[in-house]
Formats: sequence, structure tokens, C-alpha cells
Amino acid sequence: MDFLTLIQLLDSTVRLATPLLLACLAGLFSERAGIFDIGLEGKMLAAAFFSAAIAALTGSVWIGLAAGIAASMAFSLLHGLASITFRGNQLISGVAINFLAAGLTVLIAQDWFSQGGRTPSLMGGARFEPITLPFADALASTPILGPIYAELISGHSILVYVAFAMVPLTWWILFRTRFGLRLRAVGENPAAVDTAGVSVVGLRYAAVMICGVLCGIAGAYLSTALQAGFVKDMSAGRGFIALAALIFAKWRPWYALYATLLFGLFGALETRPDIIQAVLGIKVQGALLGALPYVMTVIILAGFVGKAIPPRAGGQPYVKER
Amino acid sequence: EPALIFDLGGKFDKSFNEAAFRGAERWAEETGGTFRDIELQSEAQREQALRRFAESGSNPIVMTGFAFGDALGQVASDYPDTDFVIIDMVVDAPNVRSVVFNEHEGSYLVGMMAAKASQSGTVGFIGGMDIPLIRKFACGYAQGVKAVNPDATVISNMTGSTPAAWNDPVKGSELTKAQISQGADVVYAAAGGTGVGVLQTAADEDILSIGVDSNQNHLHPGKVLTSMMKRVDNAVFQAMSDGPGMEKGFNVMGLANGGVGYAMDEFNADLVSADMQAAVDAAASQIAAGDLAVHDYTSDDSCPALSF
Amino acid sequence: MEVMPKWAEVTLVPLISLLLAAILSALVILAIGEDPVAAVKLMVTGALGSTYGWGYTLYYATNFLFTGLAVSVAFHAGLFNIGGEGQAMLGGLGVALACLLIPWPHWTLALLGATLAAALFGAAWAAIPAFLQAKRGSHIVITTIMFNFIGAAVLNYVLVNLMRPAGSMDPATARFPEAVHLPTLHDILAPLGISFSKAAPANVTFLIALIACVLVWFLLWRTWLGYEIRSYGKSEPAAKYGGISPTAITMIAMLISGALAGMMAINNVMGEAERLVLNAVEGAGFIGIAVALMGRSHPFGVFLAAILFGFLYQGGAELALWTNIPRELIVVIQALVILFTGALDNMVRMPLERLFLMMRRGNS
Amino acid sequence: MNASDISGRQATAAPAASAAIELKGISKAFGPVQANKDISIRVMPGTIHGIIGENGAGKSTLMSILYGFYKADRGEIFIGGKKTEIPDSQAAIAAGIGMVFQHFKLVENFTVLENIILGAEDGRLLRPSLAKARKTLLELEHEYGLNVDPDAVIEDLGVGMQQRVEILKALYRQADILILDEPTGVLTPAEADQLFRILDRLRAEGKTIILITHKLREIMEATDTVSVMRRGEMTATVKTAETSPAELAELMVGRKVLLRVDKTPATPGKVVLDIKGLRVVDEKGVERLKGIDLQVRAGEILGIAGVAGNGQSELLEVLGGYATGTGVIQVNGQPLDLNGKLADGRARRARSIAHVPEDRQREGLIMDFSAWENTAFGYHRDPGYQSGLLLNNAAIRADTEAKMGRFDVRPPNPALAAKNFSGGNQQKIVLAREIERNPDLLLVGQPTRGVDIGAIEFIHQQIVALRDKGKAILLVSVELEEILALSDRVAVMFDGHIMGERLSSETDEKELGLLMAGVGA
Ligand SMILES: Nc1ncnc2c1ncn2[C@@H]1O[C@H](COP(=O)(O)OP(=O)(O)OP(=O)(O)O)[C@@H](O)[C@H]1O
Ligand SMILES: Nc1ncnc2c1ncn2[C@@H]1O[C@H](COP(=O)(O)OP(=O)(O)OP(=O)(O)O)[C@@H](O)[C@H]1O
Ligand SMILES: [Mg+2]
Ligand SMILES: [Mg+2]
Repeated sequence: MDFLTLIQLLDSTVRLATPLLLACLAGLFSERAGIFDIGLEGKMLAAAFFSAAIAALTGSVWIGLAAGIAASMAFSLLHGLASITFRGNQLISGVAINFLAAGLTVLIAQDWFSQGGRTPSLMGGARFEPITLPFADALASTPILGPIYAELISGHSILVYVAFAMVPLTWWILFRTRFGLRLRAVGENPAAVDTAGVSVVGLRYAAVMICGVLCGIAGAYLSTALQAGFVKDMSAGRGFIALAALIFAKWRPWYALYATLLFGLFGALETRPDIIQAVLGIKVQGALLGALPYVMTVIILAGFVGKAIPPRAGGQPYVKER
Repeated sequence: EPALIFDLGGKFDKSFNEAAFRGAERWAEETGGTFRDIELQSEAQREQALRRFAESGSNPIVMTGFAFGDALGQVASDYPDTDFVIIDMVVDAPNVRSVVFNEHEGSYLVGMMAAKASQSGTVGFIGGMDIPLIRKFACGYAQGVKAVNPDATVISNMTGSTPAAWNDPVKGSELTKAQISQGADVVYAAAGGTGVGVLQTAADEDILSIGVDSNQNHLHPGKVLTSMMKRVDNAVFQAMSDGPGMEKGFNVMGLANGGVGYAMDEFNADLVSADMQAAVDAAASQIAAGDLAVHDYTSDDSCPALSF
Repeated sequence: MEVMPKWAEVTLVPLISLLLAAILSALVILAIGEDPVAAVKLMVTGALGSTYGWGYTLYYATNFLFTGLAVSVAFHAGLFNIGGEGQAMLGGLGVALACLLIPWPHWTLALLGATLAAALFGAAWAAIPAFLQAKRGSHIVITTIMFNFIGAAVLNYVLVNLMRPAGSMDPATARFPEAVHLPTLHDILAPLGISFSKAAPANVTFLIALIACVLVWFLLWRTWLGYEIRSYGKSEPAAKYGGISPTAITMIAMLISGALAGMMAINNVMGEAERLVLNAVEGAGFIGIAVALMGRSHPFGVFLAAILFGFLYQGGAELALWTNIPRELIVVIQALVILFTGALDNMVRMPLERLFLMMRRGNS
Repeated sequence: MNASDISGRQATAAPAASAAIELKGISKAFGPVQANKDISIRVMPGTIHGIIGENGAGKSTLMSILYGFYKADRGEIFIGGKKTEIPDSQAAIAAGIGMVFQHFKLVENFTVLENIILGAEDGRLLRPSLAKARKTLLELEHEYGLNVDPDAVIEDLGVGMQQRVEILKALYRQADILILDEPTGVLTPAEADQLFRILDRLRAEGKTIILITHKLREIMEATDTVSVMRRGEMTATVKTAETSPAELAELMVGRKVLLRVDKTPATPGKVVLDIKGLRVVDEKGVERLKGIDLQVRAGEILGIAGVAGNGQSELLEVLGGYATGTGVIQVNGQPLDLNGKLADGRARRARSIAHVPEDRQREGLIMDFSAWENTAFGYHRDPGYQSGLLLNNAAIRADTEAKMGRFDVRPPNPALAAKNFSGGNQQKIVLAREIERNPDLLLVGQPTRGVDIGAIEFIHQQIVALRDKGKAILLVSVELEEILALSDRVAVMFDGHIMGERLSSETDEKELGLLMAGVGA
């Protein structure tokens, strides 16, 4: 495998990892606050639709992004209502949100656009275009670093940079701010937060809402940056993979980056059976090739990661009075 | 009143179900008639939908997809007075019209065009789910490519092994980019909703793409080399127009009878040179006349021009 | 010391929740310009108004019973088995192999053999995640998700490359021989003088699912093994203190869970399709999660929830048949039912509890 | 400290007009349970006010209402004479109230410092808050002698330390009114003494303290006034100087209570438990037991004294079969498997070893299971309870009912879930299960932690009765008083070693206290 191929592979890794990373960080905020969220998939899908739809209608991808985020947050609010206010089962609520998003997006898309549950193709300002970083062209010919900068680092949509910037930001928020301290505390022992005079409900809603924002960006990235429009079910299970990555990452921001990059790499490798053949020396049959990322995940998980301890109050509603 | 049953992909799968729906709509528009339709949600509903429509007097009942073969085989004899039309599969019963398409022939033609349009000598194929039908597309395509340029490389990828593979444009994009980085400058997508991503990325990356099933040239004018037309719409239109008492039996829709073909319109006129078109048309008439045989993958589960 | 009488808890709460879901669904139906009253009528008569409707409702319910029980058993051991989908797929492979490779003389024997094969294959597919959880601490939620994907790939590979009859377009096995066809409810009830629709796919597997329900209940609440499973699920430190082996219970519970999920295949593969198709499970594994959660992981609750989802599936099919309501609307209705009965149930319960408390105070 | 010290000071209580805290007509129901019924109470500033009452009397509930954790159904709260609404803990903190809960409200995987600033941060950024808190903490530590490592993680700290963190939390928030809910339940005598010295200082500074405890001695020594609660009602409030332990006990339980354990001298028989060179390394690789030698004979109670966290738990866990170790342990002359297949609780029970674990809610009981299911726990595969694969539920129920009767478990309802019993009754369920097996060796950890005096009396009697049947008993407790009252011999553990063994008739709290601190031997 030559250098340029490697760069291309990594480039693809970055693109595939970005929605996973955003969703993973979204889940991280929610679950760190003690609210499990298997509705990442649904929120991402809803955001993908609304951002594409509104971008198509207004011609502005930014308004689209805002709409996607708003839609995702609306689902977050629903999840909050069910799991915080009404202390319902968080897993069921998540399952319901996934179904709801899958159904509603197509229904509304058909109602608005009559294009078979799709949005029209986005053009021009209705789409996030790749950004060429300064001097990318000038430096491209520098050996090694040039291609890395010009091909790998430069040339992604703004949302990719947002996603990667979210990693240190998330870390900083969680571990360097008052809000982060409280957020982590409420996922470990809500009673401690409550008796310290801080609202458990408020914190948890805040976390769930941040989760909505990040899922919104993830969805918008799918339909307005990677693609130029919405296709039904286009999140294609990425919310679940993000959830797996979150557990993989032991609910930590930097590990989340590594985990999603790893999943991204597996995804990228899947598109390059030629490389796998070159490395392994055997041709992997198509269907089994598709299973490769998952097999690798299991092997890595079993071999290297070990036990992941979730936030202790995770998944349980905070009930003071029986 | 005729009825139309879509396969699990649903009415709007950007593939043959959608084409079938357009055919039925055209029929409704032209004749002022109405038709029933249903999008299935589960395997068990195949037989259910067939029986329910048959019992309620719908005639003819048209269904899209090879997966109906088994159910129709069970049901057809119970409703001898109802005419059934199955697309993409052969069911041998007196009240069934089976319509199959020679996708490999159409794919052969677009493969030729891909090879002719390619500068790099490398072209790509992106399929949806890895099933024999899609391999049939890929195999015909590869034969067409090799016919023009025996040294050409055909890169073939399938999107996945679950039904999600039909609706993952993001992965379609990534596969396209991967093929581009391996040198492909024309890609042919036979992947339903996933193909949306393929065509989009090809347009973005300034290479040519080839659409499938219906004419997709307009999606990215000047970027879609052509589309492999599989006239499911015509088959449905025809079936509904023929109505009850239609001619039954085995209907092969190939190049000879316009069942498959390639799309030419104002959107790709500049991309297809006269020479290219002449060569392809020549091959088409040869195939139609039976002078040129394109191997059908599903006839023996093998492909001379491509390995899976 | 419960606030609400038990009858209210088990009837009023779910019924009012369902009503809320129905009202919201009606609004959605109205919003897309259809008649909600007619739609509900259609669903009810279509799913419950004839033996034909029941035949489909029960057929779907049978699938969900198996996957729901599977999730429940694991849940009682504190394990969240999301892998029902993959386990049911592999169960289908087991059924197909059993039915195609062995010349069964009679369906009863075939049923026994196929059930065994389905359970074995399903359990085998759960065994690796279970082992990794027990021995390596690999989170079972991730590994079972991964095994769903891997299972789909395996099935695809096997059907496309190995088990497909030569020259067939359809990535499916050959039809099973006549001898292994299972009797439908029509065949079973006819000798009893009950005429049940011939066309509906509900078959003898439904009875097996009911037996499975009873057995699971029996296992969990009448045997020491079930007792150990529940103990471990409630408190791992206590289980250790009590001399219950976490490794053994994790393995056993997951094997039982996988076996139950796998056994779904005798319904859809052997009973209905009579061959193995790629898409045989079609999400029943995931519906099983909702069914188990809504049924509070109790076999009887699972039974009711499975019937409810069977009703939604069959009622939805009828809607799709006779109206222009798109199938996504049915998905939305399912979502609303899951949401209101499963996640927002306290929205109904809290005011009800207040009401009962007031009544009780008023009485005393 | 010395009782006369305190009683001398109580006369300084201020006139009635300016009570620091006044509660009027507080009522609170949890669903059908009326936890507090029309409770009124006045606490003067600069005093220590004690509250006693049986398990479930409603003490914690009342204080949680004052702290804004629960909302009262009815009633008014006056702070410093001013009517104050306390809808949440925020308001309580603002009103100068701090509370140390019976079950600590700490974030286990946070550091001490993080726990202390939680909710009381300065500004949005953590670092300045932490720096400031570190400084303040140092001052507080200096002032009150409350030493803790600010960077230690809570889960690595013993309960005594955790309690200090809770107190520091309140002080950090500048509480004028400090509520302590059963603070000494988990402390060693030395730690308890230190706590009371601190409370004394705080009182001297004019702070008001409410102290909930089950220990009459503490009430008598530390408080100025004391209120007694029973079944949700406030039955009496008296000046401490004007009452006696016996009177309080009677007010509390509603009958006369024996305050001493009645026991005859032991007649030790053959060696039942023989431990040689026992070593245990925990999951983190830390050596917790560093070569223990111990013997317990039939008909005697060996008490293990020691500050929590010195290896007592590990000793019980190894003996109970759910921790691994090296060395030799013999029971009735036969070795126990410490590492292999038979190192599990079931095998131990088969060897006639019964175990009342230290933490009944985590290990001893399954809180969601009914009493009868809990009664079978650990013995569920014994012939009496099971045949083939089946549990004999009817037999277990009947057995449970009998045991509940004999152990006076209230309410005597086998179908009630364990979590619905009060702490003392939960403990009785565990004891009944283990003692009624008539084991050759009984392991008991913290048998009366958080249990009211009525129940303590009963539990102690049962343990002694088992000894008198000629059984060997290994008792682990952090309550020196309990160790001295129950055991025939005492071994003191410190840092994974046995610091020394004494006959309880020949030693006293002072000597043991020194051994527990690692001094002497
Ligand atoms: N959060 C709660 N929800 C429901 N019931 C509760 C709750 N907290 C306490 N109770 C009930 O209220 C009553 C009073 O409990 P409380 O904890 O105040 O007693 P206590 O006097 O502190 O007992 P202890 O000495 O055991 O700590 C008990 O019956 C208890 O079961
Ligand atoms: N408030 C409480 N009420 C009842 N039990 C408690 C309480 N706080 C702690 N415990 C239990 O008491 C035990 C004491 O724990 P700790 O670790 O401090 O002492 P230890 O068991 O002697 O030490 P180690 O296990 O580290 O050797 C633990 O099992 C803990 O769960
Ligand atoms: Mg209390
Ligand atoms: Mg301990």
C-alpha cells in the first residue's frame, strides 16, 4: 500500500468517523448525566431530514443546520420528558424515538416534496462545501507532510472541523467547568447533586439538550455535507455504532475520538477490498468483508479493552420518594 | 381494478419499485382508471397481499420482485380467474404472466459506453445488497467494458449484506471515492437509494456516473454518462393496459423489445460521441438479433469477466 | 404497600396509555388527510375481526413472543441482549439445515428436530458474546449488536453462495419438503369443529410459543436456576455472597435467551415461508426488546405485548391494503404505542395514583 | 470528652423568642406511609439537640424536610424566627442549614475537593474554585482538626473519612445549623470522640446542631435537649440533664429495654476455625491481609476490632467463599478451598459455615426480593427448599413465616419485599436465615449497624444463644462497645495484621483503641 493510498484511506476514515464522533459525543453528554440514549439513531435521522429539507426550501445550509438541530432537540425534549420528568424507561423511550423518526421523516418528506420520501438534491449554498485550508495547494508538493496537510487535513466540510474541535471542547467542559463537574456528578449520584442544592432535573435536561444539538450536527453532516439531500433511513445504523463506540470509549471524550476513528477506519477498509487483499494475501468474499468491521470490533473489545464501567446512576430515573 | 404490490424496498426505492409505480401512474393518467397498491412490511405479507387483492376482485395483480416467486407459486392456482403479473421472476402457472428483464444486456451496453468514456481504463461498479440479481448487472457491465477494452480494470463493490445497503448513500459516496482513488473515472450504480450518493459524489468529484433502472441523466446534467434503463414501468403499464384476460406466459424484456436499453437525452448528449453511440447501437442490434451473447450471471452463478 | 390496587396497575395504566397513543395517532392520520375513525375500524376488524385477521395477528405475535421472552430472560440476569435479531437469523439457518438435510418422516419429528436446531444455533450465536461478557467483561450490548451485523453477513454469504438452489435469483434456500410442513391453526382447529381461516400463517408454533411462555415463567419463578438468574440480575455482590457463579449464570441465561430467539425461526422459517430467505427476521429481534420492556419482562406481560404488536402489524397491513396511508404511518403508530405504554406510562400512573390515594384517604 | 463538661453548659440556652429552628405541624406521607405526623419542635441556637427513635420512626424524613430534600405535605418552618420556605436544598443551604445524611451523598469517583465544591463553586470554571476550596479546606482542617487528603478519591476512603468530607461540605457552605443523621454508626470510638469534640467547638461558636442517633450514651454525653420520635410522631422533648437512658429507651420503644448483654462466661471447646498465614490481595493488587493467624473455638465468640478498612471485610469475604486468598484455613479439622472450584459461598455453607455479611443491603439481601425469597438465599439448593430443579416455594414460605415469628420481624409478612422493611428488621431477616441453620461457625459482620436499641438487644441475645449452643462465632464490628459486650476474646486488626489478642474480661476500650491505632503489641 503506497503512501497516497494510505492518505486516501485515512481521508475516508475521517469522513466516516465524523458523524459517529458527533453522535458519540452526544451520547457521552447524555449518558454522563445518567440518561441512556439509544435514540441517537433517530435523532440523527430526523436532523438529516430537517436540515436537508429546510436547506432545500431556503437555499441556505445554515438555516438547514439550525432546523436539523432544532428537530433533533425536539426529540431530545421528548426523551427528557419521558425519562426525566416522567421517570420512564430510558431504553423504551429511545426505541420509540428511533421508530418515530424513521416514520415521520418519510411521511413529512413525502408530504412536502412528493419525491418518494426524499428531499430534492441540494445545490450551491444549500450544501456544506469542502473547505480548503490556507496554503493547502502550496504545500501539497512537500513530501509526506504536504499530502497529509493538503489531502487529509484540508478539504473537509466545516462540520468535520467542528466535530474534531468538539473533542477537546467536550473534555474541557466536562473536566474544567462547573457545569461539567455537576453533569458528571448527576450521572454518578444524583442525590449528591440534589443535596448540594443543584437541580437534578435541570442538569439532566441540559445534558439531553446538548445531546440533541450534537446529534443534530451529525445528522446535518450526513445529508448536507456528505450528501446533497435526504434519503430515507440514511443514518443506516450509525447511531448504534456510535453507541458501541461510546461504551468502547468508556464514556471519555478522547477515547471517543479514537474509538470512532477506529470504526471509521474499518468502514474505510471495507470500501477497499483491494487493500485488504494485499495485506492479508487472500480475497475476502463480499458479504464477509462487510462483517469485517464488526468482527474486528469484537476482537479488539475482547482482547484489549476489558471492562467498561458506565456512569453509576445511568439508566435509572432519579426517584426520591418511592 | 388492477393492483400493484411493491417489494419490501417500498414504492420509492429509487429503483424498480419506483419505476413500477410510475408505470401504474402513467396508466392511471392515460386511462383515468384507478389502481390499488401496497408497500409490504414483512415477508409474510407477500402471500397475504396476493390473496387479499385476489379475493377482493382486483385483476390483474402486478407484483415487483423475484421474492414474490415463491408466494405466487402457492397462491396462483387458488385464484384461476385472476391474472397475475410478476416482474423479475418466472412462475409457471396458467394465469401468470412472468416478466423478466435482460439486465445483463442493458448493463453490457452501458459497460461499453463506460469503457469508451474512460480515460484511465479503470471503471467502477457499485451494487446495493450482494444478491444474484445485482451480480447479474455487474457481470453484464464488466463484459461490456472488456468488449471495448480487454485491458480495462473493473472495480466492483457491494454496499452491504443487509437491506440497509439499499439506503446508505453515505457509504455509496465513500465507495465511489474509494474507486476514484483506485483510478476509476466512470462508475455504474445499481444500488437503489445508495446510488443517490454514488451519482452525487461522481458529480462532485467530476467523474462520470451511470444511472440505473429509470433515466437518471437529469440528476446531474452533464455528469451522468447514461442510465441503464430497465423498463419496469412499461411492463406494468402494459400489464394494466392489457387488463384481465391478458396474454400469459413468459415475457422476456430484452434489448430486442425495448425492455432494457440506455438513456439518451439532452442531459448527456454532449457526453456521448457519435462514435460511441454507433458502437453501442451496433452491439445492441447484434444482441437483439442473437448474434452476440451476453453471459447471464444467474444462469450458472459465474461471470467470465468479473469475480465476486 | 402499593398505592394503587393491582388491577388498576395492570389494566387502567396500559389502557389509558394506549388510548393516548391512539388519540395522537388519530391526529397524525388526520394531518395527512385520512379518516382516523375509519382507519381504526379497519385495523381492528382487519386484525381481530375474523379468524383470518387473528391468524396473522397470532403469527406475528408468535415471533415477538419468542424474541420478547429471549430479551426477558437475559434481562432477569441483568443482561441486555440486543442480539435477538442475529440469534433468530442463525436459528433460521439451523431450521433450514435440519429441514433440508434430514429426511423427516413426519412433521412432528421434524418440528422436534428443527426446534432443537433453531435453539442450538440461536444459543451458539449468543454464546460468544456471553462468554466475552463473563470472562473478558466485554460489554454485551456492543458485542450483541456486532453479532447482529455479523449474523446478517453470514446468512447473506450462506444463502447467496452455499444454500441457494443453482440458477435461482432468490437468495433463499429451496423449499422444505412437504413432510416437514407444519400444520396451521386451521389444520389444528378443524378436527375440533372450529373453522379457522386457511390462508393465515399462524401455525402450531404459536402453541409452542405459549408453552415457552409457561416454561420461562416456570424457570424463573419455580426453579432454583431461575431464582439464581434473578438474584444475579438484581445484585451481583449478593449473588457472589450467596454462592452463585456470575460466569455460569451469564452463560446459562444468555444461552437460554439465544435459544429462545433462535426458536422464533420455527415460526417464520418452517411454519410460514417454508424456506429460509435473507430477510426472514425483519426486525422481530428489535421488536422483542420493546415487547419485553413493555411486558415488564414477565412472560404474561410479554404475551400481552406480543399480541399488541401482532395486532399493530396485522392492523397496519390491512391499512396499507385498503387505504393510501403509507406504511411509514404505521411505523409512527407503533412508535407512539411504544412511547406511551412503555416510556410515558408514569404520565398516566402518577395522576392515577394521586386519585387512588385521595379515594383511600376519603374512605378511611 | 467528659459528660459533666457538657451538661454544665446547657443552661446558657437563649430565651424562647429566637429559636434557631422551629418546625410547626410538619406532616409527610410517602404514598400510604405517614412518615411524619403533625410534628412541632424548637431548637435553640448554640445547642445540640438530639433526636432518637426506632428504625422507621421518621427521624431522617423530618430532617430531610428541614433540609429541603423532601417537601412536607403540611407545616411551616421558621429559621431564626423568620418563616422560611424550603422547597429545595438550595434554599436550605441559603438559610444556613447543612446536613450530613445517614447514607452519604457523595460522588464515589470524585475527589474530596470535587465533592466539597459541588454546588458551591465560585464561578463557571473549575480550577479557581478548586484552588480556593483547597485553601479554605486547609483552614477548616486546621480549625477543627478534620484532616483529609483533598485529592483522595471518595471510594478509596473509609466511611469515617467520608463522613468528614460530609461535615466539611457543610462547613464549607458556612452552615450555622448542622444536622447529623446517625453520624457515629460507622465510626470507631476514637473517631466518634473526635466528632463530638468538633461538635462541641461548633456549638461554642454559636452553631446549632441536630444529632440523630440510636446510641443513648451519645445523647446523654453530647446533647442539651433531646426529642423522641415514635411511629411518625414526636412523643417527647426533654432536657437531657433531666432524663436518663432508661427513660429515653422506654419512651422510644414503648417498653422497658435491657441495656446490657446478659451473658455467662464462655466454655470454649475444640478448635472450629483455624487460620494460618492467610494472605489476600484485592483486585487492584493491594495486599489487604498480610498473614493472619487466628483460632476460634466452639462455644466462644471471637471479636475482631479495628478501624474500618483494615482487612476485616476481606477476612469475612475469604471465609465466606467469595474472595480468594492464600494460606491455610481449617474448619473442623478439614481445609477450606481458598482459590479453586470450591471457593464459593455454597461450598462454605455445605461446610456448616454461615455468614451475616457486613453490608446487608448490598450482599445479605436482594432488596427487590420478598422476605421469603431472601430467607432461602444461599440455601436455595438445600434439600429442604428444593427438589430436582424445582424450588419448594410453599416450604420456604412456611419456614419464613416461622422464622419471622421467632425473630419478631415486623411486619411478619413473608411476601413483602426486603426493601420495604426497616433496617433493623432487614437485619433480623438475615440473622434468622443464618442463625437458624445452626451452623458450626457463624461469621457476623457489623450485626447492629444502623439498628435501633430495641433490635440490638434482640440481635445480641440471638448471637449469644448460638454461642451457648456450643457454636463458634467470629464477630467483626467497628463498635468497640459491641465487641466488648459480646465477645469472649478480642483480636484487633490493623493494616492487614493482627495487632494483638486479649480476653475481653481483661481489657478495656482504651487498650483496644491503642491497638486499633497500630500502637502497642
Ligand atoms: N423515600 C422514601 N420513600 C418512601 N418511603 C420512605 C422514604 N423514606 C422513608 N420512608 C418511609 O418513611 C418511614 C420513616 O422513615 P425514616 O427514614 O424517616 O426513618 P428513621 O427514623 O430515619 O429510621 P432509621 O433509624 O432506620 O434511619 C419509614 O416507614 C420508611 O420506610
Ligand atoms: N452507612 C452505612 N450503612 C451500612 N453499611 C455501610 C455504610 N457505609 C458503609 N457501609 C458498609 O460497611 C463496610 C465498611 O467498609 P470499609 O471499606 O470502610 O471497611 P472495611 O470493610 O473494614 O474495609 P476494607 O473492606 O477496605 O478492608 C462496607 O461493606 C460498606 O459497604
Ligand atoms: Mg434514618
Ligand atoms: Mg470494605
